[in-house]
Amino acid sequence: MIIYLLCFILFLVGLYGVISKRNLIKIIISIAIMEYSINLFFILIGYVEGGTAPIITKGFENAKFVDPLPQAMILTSIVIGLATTALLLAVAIRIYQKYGTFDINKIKDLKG
Amino acid sequence: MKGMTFIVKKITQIICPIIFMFGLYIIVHGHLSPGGGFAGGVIMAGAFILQILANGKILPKLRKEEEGLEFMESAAILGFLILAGLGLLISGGVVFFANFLDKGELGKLISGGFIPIENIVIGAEVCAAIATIFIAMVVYKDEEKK
Amino acid sequence: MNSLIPLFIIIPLGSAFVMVILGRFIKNFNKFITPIFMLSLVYLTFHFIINSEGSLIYLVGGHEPVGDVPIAIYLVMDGLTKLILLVISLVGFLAIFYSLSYTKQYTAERKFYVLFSLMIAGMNGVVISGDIFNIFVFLEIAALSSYALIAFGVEKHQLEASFKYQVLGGVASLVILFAIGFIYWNTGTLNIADISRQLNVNSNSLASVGVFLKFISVLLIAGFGLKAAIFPFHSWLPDAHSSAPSPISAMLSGVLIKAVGIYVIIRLFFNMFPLSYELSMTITVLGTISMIIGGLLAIGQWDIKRMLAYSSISQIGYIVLGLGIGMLVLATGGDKAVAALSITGGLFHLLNHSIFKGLLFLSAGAVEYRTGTRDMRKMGGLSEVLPITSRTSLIGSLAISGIPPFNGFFSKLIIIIAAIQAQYYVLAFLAVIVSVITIAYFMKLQKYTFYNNDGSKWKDKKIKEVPFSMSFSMILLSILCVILSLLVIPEVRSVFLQPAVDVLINATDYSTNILGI
Amino acid sequence: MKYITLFIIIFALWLLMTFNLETPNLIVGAVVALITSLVFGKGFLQDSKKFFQLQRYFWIIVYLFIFIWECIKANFDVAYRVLSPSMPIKPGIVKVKTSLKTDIGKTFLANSITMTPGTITVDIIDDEFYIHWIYVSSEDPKEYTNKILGRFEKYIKRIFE
Repeated sequence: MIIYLLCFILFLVGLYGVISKRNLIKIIISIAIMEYSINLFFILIGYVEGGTAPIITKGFENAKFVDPLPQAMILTSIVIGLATTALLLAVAIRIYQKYGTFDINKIKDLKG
Repeated sequence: MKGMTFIVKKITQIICPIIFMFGLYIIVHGHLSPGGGFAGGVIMAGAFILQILANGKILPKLRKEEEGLEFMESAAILGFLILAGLGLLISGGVVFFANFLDKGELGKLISGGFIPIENIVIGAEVCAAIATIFIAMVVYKDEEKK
Repeated sequence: MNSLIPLFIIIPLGSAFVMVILGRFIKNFNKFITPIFMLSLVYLTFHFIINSEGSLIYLVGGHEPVGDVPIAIYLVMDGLTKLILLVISLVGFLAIFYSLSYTKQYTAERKFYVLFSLMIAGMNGVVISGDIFNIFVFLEIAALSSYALIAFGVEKHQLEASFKYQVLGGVASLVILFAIGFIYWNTGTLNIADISRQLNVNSNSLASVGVFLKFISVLLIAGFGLKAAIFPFHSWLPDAHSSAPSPISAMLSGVLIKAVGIYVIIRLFFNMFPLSYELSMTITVLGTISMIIGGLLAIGQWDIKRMLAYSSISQIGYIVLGLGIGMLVLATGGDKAVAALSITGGLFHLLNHSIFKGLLFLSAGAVEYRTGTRDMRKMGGLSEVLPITSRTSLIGSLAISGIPPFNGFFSKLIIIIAAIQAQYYVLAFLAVIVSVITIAYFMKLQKYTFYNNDGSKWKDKKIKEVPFSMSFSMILLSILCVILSLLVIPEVRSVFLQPAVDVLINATDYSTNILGI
Repeated sequence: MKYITLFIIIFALWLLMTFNLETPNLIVGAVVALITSLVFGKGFLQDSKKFFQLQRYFWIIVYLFIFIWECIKANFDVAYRVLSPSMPIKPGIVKVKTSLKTDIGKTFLANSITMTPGTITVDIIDDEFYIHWIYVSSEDPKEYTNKILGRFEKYIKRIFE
């Protein structure tokens, strides 16, 4: 149980970073931390005590496997995370070109 | 972008084909062992990225390469869609993503129906996508200097 | 018939990547192909609405269920799905037709159409999928392409708005993924119908499920509420929707927040979770607050698109209010006819809002296209030089403020009547008040933009009416504003709205229909 | 020529990795090697015909033994310097001139120097190595050049030139 809690705490660490950090790159890193905590959570869900990797090989047709579905989901989620992070970084670079800073206190033309 | 010293270049020349080959190995054995299209594609893209980082490239050539990779990426996705769509026609029942090829024998390299083919297509797509992302960032940085 | 369902995803997705390849060699290929495939989607949707009944199911990969455990990915086409698909394809077609002229100002014109097709594919996927994880995947496809589209002009404000939206949207997606993890942990399945069955069967036997259920519901409301811009999560919407290119604003405000926000909320909370009083109350209250806050904030705006964006928050509040009252009535075991009326109102308003908000954003885009400004204080007298835009914008404003011959009047009326019948007099009163506020700020918009002076300032600058493709879309949407009020006639309603309402009223039938148990 | 060399190397590595001589595996391996050599052949080592001169492999084996022996010696030397209480170190950067001509030879020489404990190649400018040394034992260029490079240089020359 404690490991699930640690996982949740990691999620909250990321959320804290998103809320409190003032640097665009740090915000992106915080989002990545949140993502990893959720990936970890999914892998924990699928874990079976003493299970092996869910690949059927010769001679191990009936071995005890961990649940493969969360792993498949996490693979998808990693791909999505890659795309999100890449787009975020691209926009951050463009913002840096326009505003000349990564500080969100100075990037606030839109208000209200 | 500028390249690095000739030590890095020489080592890159030797190591890049091996990394690339390892990526292909992961993709081809995707249905037999951990890994598959995504993991192998990332490794293959790593070989390209290493080469660009070590040797450096001028901006116009990078742009050209980016376009080519974009093309390859879209073609790979289309290939994937066509493979999935072939299931509609070949399987008899109108089923998207039907595994219409012979499943083969467990544990052999040629087995699993069309899953290895899809793995290869996904590998090409992921490799192209990640290399595109990298090159796009480099292009941004080079544009900024001007 | 069933085999046509995946076409809703294949067509936009396939044409997006064909466009990347062929658009490079053939000039204007993208401009040519996008309206055509959108038109084919409109045709397909009407085909399904008219010719099919009940819920159609499609198993991807053809994997039949083992015992009573579904293992394939399910694509589900029922009344609610058809309604949202209609909204997506109709507004999408008109928006893309509009952008044929509008996108001439961008250098990377080709990529606009590619991203647009990807967004359509994502939204269609969200609506069609009967599998909660696939909903997440398609939601991310739609969201990613919308982030890129908002930043399409790569100007200061667009980038800033896009970044803001990306951070908030990213957090929302992760919260949703977290909730999906909890659901899978507890039920061991991802199929919405199967989850619903498991929750209904096991709700009493497992003590922990009740607590988990509340936790999951809160996570899901937070996640999808952020995508739908319901009150405490609305802060990204005015920036994002006002900075985007105008056809994209129309798509975002008119369709995206409904397809990936409202639709998923109602699908999950009606058909997946057992209805509960607390949750319905939460949703209703959030809807009411966003209705009021959005209206009040809209009055003070001077930026024309920003005002429309705040108005979107307010109108989304109306939709959620209608659906929430229906949920409350169903949860407390009240009269089903009242619930049906209320839900009809909510869904009707959803349909209407996508039409007139699309129209208003397109008109605002036309004004911006010709004058180059979004500030209402610098406008005035534009009705002289932009007659068509002025008329269509007036029709849109009248419709959204609820003036009788137009569609907005009827949907608001139905919601208010339903609130009175369900004896939520306060909510009915608030809805009326906000309606008055709506009239106020749209009068302000009309006055400062199109009237107020003789427009000689604009005549000197030789401003002409907008090109054909733009005015065509606006005219068609304003005609739709009138036509849709025909939906109050029971015969018409039974074709378009009633199937959707039935899906929500008989909430537990969803899982039995799909699993066939 | 470069392409064929690369093809053979990759194919051999593939066979070592899969360790399987069935026909499908051979075909897939050949295709993989073909793709790899087509993509990376252009940038591969220039003078790749040296791969087919068998006497070089003999010198590689000899060099390996020499290198391991030097490594062990240097290990003990550094361990002594670390463990002894008085810390007899005298760090400094020395400039060493090499007679190797090819880039690949210089690369391997630099790597060999870096891998032996106590010395690190900091930079190479043309044919001069800048080496950080834990105990600069003499100030005379001839002497320290011999001490650092002399052990490896002649073998590397035989292998790569």
